[in-house]
Amino acid sequence: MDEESSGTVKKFAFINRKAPYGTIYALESLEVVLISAAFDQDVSLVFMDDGVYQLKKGQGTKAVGMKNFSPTYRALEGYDIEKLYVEKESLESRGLTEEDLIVDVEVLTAEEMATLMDEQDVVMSF
Amino acid sequence: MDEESSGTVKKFAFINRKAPYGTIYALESLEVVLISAAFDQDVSLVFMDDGVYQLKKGQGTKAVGMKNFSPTYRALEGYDIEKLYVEKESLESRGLTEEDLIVDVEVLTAEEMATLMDEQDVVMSF
Amino acid sequence: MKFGILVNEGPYNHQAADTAYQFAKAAIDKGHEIHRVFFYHDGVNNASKLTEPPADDRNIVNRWSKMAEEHGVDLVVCVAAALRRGIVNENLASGFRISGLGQLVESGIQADRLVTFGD
Amino acid sequence: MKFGILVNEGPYNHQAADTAYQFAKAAIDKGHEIHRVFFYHDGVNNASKLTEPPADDRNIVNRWSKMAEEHGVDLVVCVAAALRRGIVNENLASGFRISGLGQLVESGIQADRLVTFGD
Amino acid sequence: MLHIVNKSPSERNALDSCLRMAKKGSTILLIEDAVYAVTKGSTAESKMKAAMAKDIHVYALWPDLEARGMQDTVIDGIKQVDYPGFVDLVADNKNVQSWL
Amino acid sequence: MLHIVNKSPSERNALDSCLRMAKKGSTILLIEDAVYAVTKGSTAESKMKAAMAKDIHVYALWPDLEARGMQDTVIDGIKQVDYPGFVDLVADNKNVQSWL
Repeated sequence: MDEESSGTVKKFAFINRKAPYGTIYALESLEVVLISAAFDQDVSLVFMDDGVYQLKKGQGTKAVGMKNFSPTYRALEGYDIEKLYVEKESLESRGLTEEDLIVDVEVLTAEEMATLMDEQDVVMSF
Repeated sequence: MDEESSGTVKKFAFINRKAPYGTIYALESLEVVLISAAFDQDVSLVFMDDGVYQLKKGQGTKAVGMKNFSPTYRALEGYDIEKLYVEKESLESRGLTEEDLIVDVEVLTAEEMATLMDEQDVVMSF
Repeated sequence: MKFGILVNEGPYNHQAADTAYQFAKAAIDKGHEIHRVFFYHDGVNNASKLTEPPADDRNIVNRWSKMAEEHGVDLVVCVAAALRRGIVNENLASGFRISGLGQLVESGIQADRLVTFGD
Repeated sequence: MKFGILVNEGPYNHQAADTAYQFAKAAIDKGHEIHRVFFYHDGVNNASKLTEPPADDRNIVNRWSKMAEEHGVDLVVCVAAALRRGIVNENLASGFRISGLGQLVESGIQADRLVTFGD
Repeated sequence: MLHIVNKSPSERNALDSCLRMAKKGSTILLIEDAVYAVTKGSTAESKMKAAMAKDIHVYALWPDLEARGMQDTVIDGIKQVDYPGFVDLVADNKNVQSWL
Repeated sequence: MLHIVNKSPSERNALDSCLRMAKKGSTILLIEDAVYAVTKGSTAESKMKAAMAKDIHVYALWPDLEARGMQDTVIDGIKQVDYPGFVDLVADNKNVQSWL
């Protein structure tokens, strides 16, 4: 981290709207999130649309031959990344509840989520 | 063309469901179609969903800095590729009519299109 | 039975390259023949020998190369699509060859089934 | 104003690489500064010097290199994403450099706006 | 005819287009992100049930269900296959179309 | 806030999600395949009109409209910009989100 950026704290939101495994966006998004922890910014993770599937419990990737990266969401707390938001409508329209998710999250309505996004300085979409 | 394939005539369908320019699939699909002409097969082109936009008249790509490949559809006749099918519902739900298209096509209902697809030996999707 | 396979997306970014491989492998294991795997669009990136995935991940490019070596599967990369994306003989992995789109049409003619994997 | 740009898709396959370039060019022409263009996911393929598009098409890779040369734009390719996809120093086009994801976060911090282009 | 769908039913229109074209007696195989369509509570659940009621055979690739942690909520009547079963479906149908 | 959408409204759910989140007074810029949303007769026409009625400002990138031959059927009230105008929209809004 260089001098210039060390003093600034911005609100960063990472928007996750894609299902895991079908594409790499979920995995590579998580890699950015982990790195962002080193910069002491105000980081929020947003899961909406198919992005909520990233947090589904019980993923097992042996048969597809890919790496199961879902345990990494549990490790986020250790990096002081604790603001995980899930959109209510996205969860419900997929027949999921908070019980189905691998980590604790805050469930927000679309309106609350819109307000949250509005308050961000930097929004990265994957 | 080698010996083994020169005697066989199969029904080939190329299914175009993507809009042009946003992705390269439309352009590269057309490249396969042109090559297929050399193999004397029974070739059909199907345009449905956003694929019907590929045939829209009046494309002008100067400002986006990309190549306008839509005139190539007019050249297909010279390669004896004359079976161009457009799904009626896809056209209508986009506010388009046959008059908007750069080439003559046969408009089929979903049911007729389904029958056409069913009769194919080889279906390539782009 | 003879299968032709068309792969339209690159490695890692889309699962298409994985599913195509698993399909081809299962077909071979069941005694079928893979007539050809044709790589088109971003699929040509499956042939880059310069890929180095993390040690705990699968190596998609090497898997294809090994399949070509062990089972004589013909891996063909479309020359036009490859030039657009920087796949040339210089960075071509073993077991792949670069050729024209005619090879795809030919595979459609000669194989009993042609299956497309893409985005 | 300082702009950061994130490019998530490779050249030719998706328009994202074109739109990002046109945006960057327009920003420079208007007197803005491009803090950095960061290439992630398949976006790293924008940096392959081996691409050879048809003569009548735009050369996406060379356009970026020229922008770096003429306007000193910092073109950064994510090392982890690049290794997965076979972009290494050996085939890296001029004007690009390979670095870590921290460069993306830093660009978010230092630029006034960060704009994402992808699929 | 075998129809293969690999797109999430909530993100893309591929499944809807496939269902519009799938004839009675044909087979649909859901792979990759399309497997979400056969899970209970998904927006596509009713569509898949309607398809099965029209004598369309619906299969899902279980390695993809398992990868996504959706193996326990598959709706009734969906047949599950692995990669060898996928190969059999292609071999057993006279032609195949992927809805990309 | 500036929302950027680049996906076709008939192929993907990105525009719908954006419209669900766009607040009164915010701005939506449609680029690439998303420009089809502001053309007459498209399935998204009514949605875009509803958004404008809610005081959401809707822009479309005209180079993308022209590339697709859709420049003559743009619905009333849509503002068109080129790349420099795109830059101005980003500069004039305090934050920006791309709906990929």
